[in-house]
Amino acid sequence: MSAFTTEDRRLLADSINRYVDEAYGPEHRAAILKSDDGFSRSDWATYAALGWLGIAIGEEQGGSGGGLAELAVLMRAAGRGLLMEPLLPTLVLAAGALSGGGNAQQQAQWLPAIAEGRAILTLAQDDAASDETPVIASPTEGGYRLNGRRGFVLYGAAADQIIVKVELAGQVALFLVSPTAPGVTLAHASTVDDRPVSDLWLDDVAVAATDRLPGGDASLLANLNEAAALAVCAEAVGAMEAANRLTLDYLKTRTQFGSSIGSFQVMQHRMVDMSLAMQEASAITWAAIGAVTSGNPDAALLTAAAKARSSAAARLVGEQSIQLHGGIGMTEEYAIGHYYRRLMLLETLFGAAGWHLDRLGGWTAAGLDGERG
Amino acid sequence: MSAFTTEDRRLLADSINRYVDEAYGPEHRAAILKSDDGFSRSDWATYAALGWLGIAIGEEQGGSGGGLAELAVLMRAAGRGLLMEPLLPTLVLAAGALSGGGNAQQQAQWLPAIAEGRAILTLAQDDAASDETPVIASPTEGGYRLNGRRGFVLYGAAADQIIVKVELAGQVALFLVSPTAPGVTLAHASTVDDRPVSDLWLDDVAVAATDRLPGGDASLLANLNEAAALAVCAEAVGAMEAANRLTLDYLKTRTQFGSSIGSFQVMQHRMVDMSLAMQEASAITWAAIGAVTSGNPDAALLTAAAKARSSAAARLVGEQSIQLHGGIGMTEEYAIGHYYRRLMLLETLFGAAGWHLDRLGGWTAAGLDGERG
Amino acid sequence: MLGIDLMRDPAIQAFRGDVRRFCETALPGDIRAKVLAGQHLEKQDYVRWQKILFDKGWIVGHWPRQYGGQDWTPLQRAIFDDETSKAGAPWLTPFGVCYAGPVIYTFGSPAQKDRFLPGIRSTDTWWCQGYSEPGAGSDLANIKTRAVRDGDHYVVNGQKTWTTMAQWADMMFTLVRTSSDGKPQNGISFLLIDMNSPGVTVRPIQSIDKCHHLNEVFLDDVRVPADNLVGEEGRGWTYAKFLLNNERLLGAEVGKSTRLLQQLRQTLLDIQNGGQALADDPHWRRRLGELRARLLALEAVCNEYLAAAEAGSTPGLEVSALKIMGSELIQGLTGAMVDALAVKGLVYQTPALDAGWQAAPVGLPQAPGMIREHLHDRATTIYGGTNEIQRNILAKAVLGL
Amino acid sequence: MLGIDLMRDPAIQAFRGDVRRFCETALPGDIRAKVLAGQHLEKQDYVRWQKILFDKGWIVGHWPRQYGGQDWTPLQRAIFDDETSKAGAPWLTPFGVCYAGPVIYTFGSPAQKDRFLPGIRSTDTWWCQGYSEPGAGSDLANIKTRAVRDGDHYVVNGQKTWTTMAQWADMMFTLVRTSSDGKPQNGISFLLIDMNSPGVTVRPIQSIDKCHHLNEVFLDDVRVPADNLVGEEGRGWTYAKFLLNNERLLGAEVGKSTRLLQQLRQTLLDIQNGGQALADDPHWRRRLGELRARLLALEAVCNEYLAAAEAGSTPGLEVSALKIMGSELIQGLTGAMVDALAVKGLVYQTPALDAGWQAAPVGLPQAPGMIREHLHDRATTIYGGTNEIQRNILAKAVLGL
Repeated sequence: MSAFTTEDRRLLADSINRYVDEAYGPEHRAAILKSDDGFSRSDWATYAALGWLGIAIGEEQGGSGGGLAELAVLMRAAGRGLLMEPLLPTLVLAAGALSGGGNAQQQAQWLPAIAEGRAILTLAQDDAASDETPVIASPTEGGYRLNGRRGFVLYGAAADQIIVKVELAGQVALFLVSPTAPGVTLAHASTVDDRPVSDLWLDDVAVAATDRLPGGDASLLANLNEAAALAVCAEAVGAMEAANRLTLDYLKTRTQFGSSIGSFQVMQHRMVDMSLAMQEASAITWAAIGAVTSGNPDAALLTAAAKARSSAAARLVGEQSIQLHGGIGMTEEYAIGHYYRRLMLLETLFGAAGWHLDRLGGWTAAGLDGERG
Repeated sequence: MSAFTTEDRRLLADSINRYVDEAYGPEHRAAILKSDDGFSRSDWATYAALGWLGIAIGEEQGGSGGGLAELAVLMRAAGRGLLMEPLLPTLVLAAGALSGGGNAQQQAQWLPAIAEGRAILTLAQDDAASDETPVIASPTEGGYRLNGRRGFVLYGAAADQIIVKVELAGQVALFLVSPTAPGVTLAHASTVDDRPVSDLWLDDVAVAATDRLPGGDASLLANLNEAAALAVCAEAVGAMEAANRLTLDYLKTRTQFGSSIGSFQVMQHRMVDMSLAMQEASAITWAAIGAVTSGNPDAALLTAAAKARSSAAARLVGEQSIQLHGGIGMTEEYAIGHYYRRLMLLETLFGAAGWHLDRLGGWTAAGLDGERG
Repeated sequence: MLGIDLMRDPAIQAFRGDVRRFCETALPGDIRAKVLAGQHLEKQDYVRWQKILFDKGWIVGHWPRQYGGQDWTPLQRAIFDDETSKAGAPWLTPFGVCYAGPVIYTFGSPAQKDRFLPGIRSTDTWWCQGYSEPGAGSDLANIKTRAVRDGDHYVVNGQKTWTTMAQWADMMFTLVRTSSDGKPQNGISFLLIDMNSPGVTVRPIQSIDKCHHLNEVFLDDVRVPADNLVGEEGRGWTYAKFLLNNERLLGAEVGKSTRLLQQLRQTLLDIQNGGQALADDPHWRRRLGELRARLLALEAVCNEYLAAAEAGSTPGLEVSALKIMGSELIQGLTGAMVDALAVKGLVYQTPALDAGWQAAPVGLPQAPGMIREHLHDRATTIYGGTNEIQRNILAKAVLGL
Repeated sequence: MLGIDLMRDPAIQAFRGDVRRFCETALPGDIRAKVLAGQHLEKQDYVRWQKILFDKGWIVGHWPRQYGGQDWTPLQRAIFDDETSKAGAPWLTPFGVCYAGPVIYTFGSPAQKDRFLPGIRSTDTWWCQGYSEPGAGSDLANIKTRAVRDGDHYVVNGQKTWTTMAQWADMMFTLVRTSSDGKPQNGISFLLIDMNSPGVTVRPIQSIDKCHHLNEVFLDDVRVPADNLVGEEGRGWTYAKFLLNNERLLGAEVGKSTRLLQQLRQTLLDIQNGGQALADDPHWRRRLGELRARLLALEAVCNEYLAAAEAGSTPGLEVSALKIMGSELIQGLTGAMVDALAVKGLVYQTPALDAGWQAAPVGLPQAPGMIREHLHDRATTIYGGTNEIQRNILAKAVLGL
């Protein structure tokens, strides 16, 4: 159960949104995009100071004991303000893996460090570039050797530790790996929405048995990925809210052929559809988060529906935001293209629409009941 | 090669369209729908007299030696006027089977009779209600016994002969079966667009060896079904042209909120999309017919594309025709609902869009070249 | 409170369970079978079910207690609608209990309440709605039917259309024009007309599903007692809008879509093609998932509105969203059904729509009911203000465009 | 003659074969590789290829012979465009050979023809198009850049935007306002501006694909010789429309879509997911089929227009259909590419867009070029009149609404 009340969450949202509006404007963000890190360590320190980084970390580890609902509030604001910081990999994935699967020593070492902004962690899981070559852990004296490759490691360049999903005797296991360990190679690039991302090679990397997360099994990972999918939905909802707001403002102010372009019925209906899509994505996302948080048996169904619908909405809102802006929407200087590219990425993270729909279709074919109380 | 020139085809189209406009109006059609036959034997006689029924039958059999292109001209007009007569089963399927697979005696017996309007034939092929129970032909002395069931036999109630697809020693064969033969049972109903249709049961039906179409094999049937798919596309194009015309007229004349509803931009763009869909379906249908007629190696590709695109267009045009009409579009008295229901059926005949797209996708995955000269 | 939390509130769950169990035991099997098969319901089928609900005290559960209701909240009403629809109950014909009744108890005179409410509650009086006219579909301000005061009567002339079930109706509530001055909306009054009055002619309209739900109603010098005017002359538009607001929260028809999804699922399991059930085809599976996702999302949107209503806020024009999403989902579901049937040919055997019909089906036995539903439901994006008009409303009232 | 018959005409097939074979041998491999990888092309890449075409006599094949062309029919021109696009040739930058050239040889003075046409043919002069302005995207009648006559010069002040490749341009043809009287269209003139003139400032616009194709062009007291006015003052709008008509038959970009489909197909074969190529996934197969069907249908529509043009009819505004269908197909194709890449994560490694770049790719090697194409092609439904405007045109001019 979350330590937060509904009112707490509202205050949290207000405070993050205020930060985004006042301190994370376009110029600030443009400077971050040009920086080597690709995100802002000073903003990260501020988030820590404001308590956001510990929002879903237990109080005994220096956090404030929230959970997915509070992370979602944060992610929604991150979408709204197009924040560049590693909230998803560090707070949702890595802290989630440690909270759910780490031992006391691992938690004590890393969770306070995350909450205080002293450590950035990420998770390298299903290989993004070649699922034919998983990372294999082979036992050695007192530890293991890791070999293999993982792609699409978000914020790999900044990570103090990388939690790597490996195959150990045919089972899933998670290991803490230092990026500076011998045998670790990282190659860096950016995602389509400008986030740092890396490919990771592990070549006979020696890890100790104590680097293994004892609870890091397939079921933990499934839960993490469900939570991450919803965090991404929440971020998409925030980005759609902002994109719709920008587009609506543009429709009201831009004139062409002697009228505001928002006076054209086709533009009006398009904007209505964008608004409905966002509304639907928001409702199902929050319903799914509520279900996960309260242990509702519908949680998996609702999560799949949330990711599928918010992905569909993200596509519609992203594409039509550009279209309704016309030429100005194609420029890097204007914000709407950044929302578009962020929505492009969010659509695909933790399962694109089709993947979730196929699961949902399979469950539905098997039976409609059982998900209601 | 067709005995028709382009000019011949134009004249044919003009003459059929004139007939449709002048002699096949809504009241005439309403009376036909109320009749027991569900189509008009007197119109059928007129079509024979005007030479339309023999349009694709060889000159030596009393026809005028045309082919698929001429049939398509006829079918397009049939779609335009929502003709109720059994053009598709008799002219395209049955006459096609006889011309391509019948022996001289069978051709002499039935093709002139079709051309002169004296015989209505239909084809009972892949079982429409249960592909688990094919019709099996078992050899007897001097002939065969047929057992099994076929569904969705168009105009079965009016057929003088039914050409039945059977399985004979594991191969496809076609037999002429009289509906009055002992062991034949037919149950009659209507399609969604009011065409007569039947289920056919064959219970130890005795047929002679001479009732078999010697050339009636799987390859003939595949060609027939390709031709029929394009005939259906042509009919759909005609129905879309008429539905679009009716809808456009309605948009121009109906006023609401003080303006013609066609002055609303959303209605305008919808109508544009309906018009584009029709234009696209028409172009690809005629391209495919040209390719089939000239033996172009792209014929199968173009046919699949034609049926897929015209099915998609039929759905858009049909649904939006009703929507743009509003309440009046929901009434049986007004023609647009009849176009909608006809388009619903045509969409599904000889492969709905998905079936053709899957084939086209498979061919495309296998290679893009080879279909161009 | 989030909608999903609200739905798991024990009191709410208990109410839902009560309705569900009641439907299981009290809904006559023959009526349920007709509904699920998409067969014709007779007037008596509707009346029988509505009287069962009346006996239970639920037919007007959403009315205030002083008028015989249960003071249900919007959420309770939505749950009632949801569960009865899913159970295969007939459509709760709204003309009396949802439309005429609330207008009468809100704006009518004490005499009107005494005279009309009992028959509405018991379904002894069948009502129909006289709004639409040939020249005014979604544009109600353009109403032309005139009511001219003549002593203690109004003399009404004009024509109404799309009048659902008028052939069974004892009474019709109408919007009529009593003045041509000022804004068109201001000359409209709300008048109750006895369908047995001289000068009332009902002409059936067959719809594209080959069924008869709709009618034209001709009004030729119909003399209507002035006592049948509800509220004030010229305020009919206001009352009609009040009524619309009342109904908007049910616009999504989640219960109906749930029933359709159940039927689609069963159909996909039942129809075999190429040796496998359609439900095992990857394309059908994804499409089923897509429809399920849309339904879950629509429920989530509804629950947010209901949670807000439960917290005391009155829904505004933004609720047009529910009409748009709900009607488009219904069409998505019936379209999928028809596509599933099409694998075996679209046979529309209309005699099979009569419950007494006994002959063997031609084609798939599910086809007639599903095709009928599909054809009928083309109207869901038209009636009650087309979806184009709903989008205009949202653009203007919610987005400020 | 049906389009498909026309396409199988031996002379037409021979011409297509000539172009295809020429591309196979004459198109430099390094340029082709850059195009197919979606990498940046330098000005010199374009110039090199255009000079190869010039040497062959094909760069202005669609021009009349008297101006150095080949009198190609619209069909020949379409085939040329189709085959060069499919072969992976660079975009034939149209500003000189398709836009400025035809206006000059049609409406220009003999001196203008002598002065400008040779440089256009040889690509020794690089042209850009100064139409759009910040306040006038698709609404060209609203142009505000003013040209005021001052002796034998015009003094031009204003701002152009979305000016593709202006950073490389020697000359810009512009629409400028020379009068504010009467209808806005009637005050517009067609003026040729030397980009090296004092007062011309080019400011790059980075687009959402992180590339620099577009520019703003500021014109501050730029003195332009009156000799650079094409045709008559106030007739610029007419010349611009002539030019649009000229280009409409190529609006479908069939060749480009064919190339994109080839690339998509290869990508689906190359990307493995869950142990199988995407091309073997039923959903991808259907989607590939759908895109193929749309491409075949678009070709059929184009061929009908080309057959009509070949038979002597001048296409009218109905050709907006080609722009709509073509641009939406391109977006369908690039969208599918990105969805295919997304299985492995959307890494957009922009340094890999430089041909000289050598490091190992992060993520899929196809990703940078395809993501770039996708982002860039969001503009296909915007430039040249948005698709909304194209639909307005069709509604008005073709449907009479």
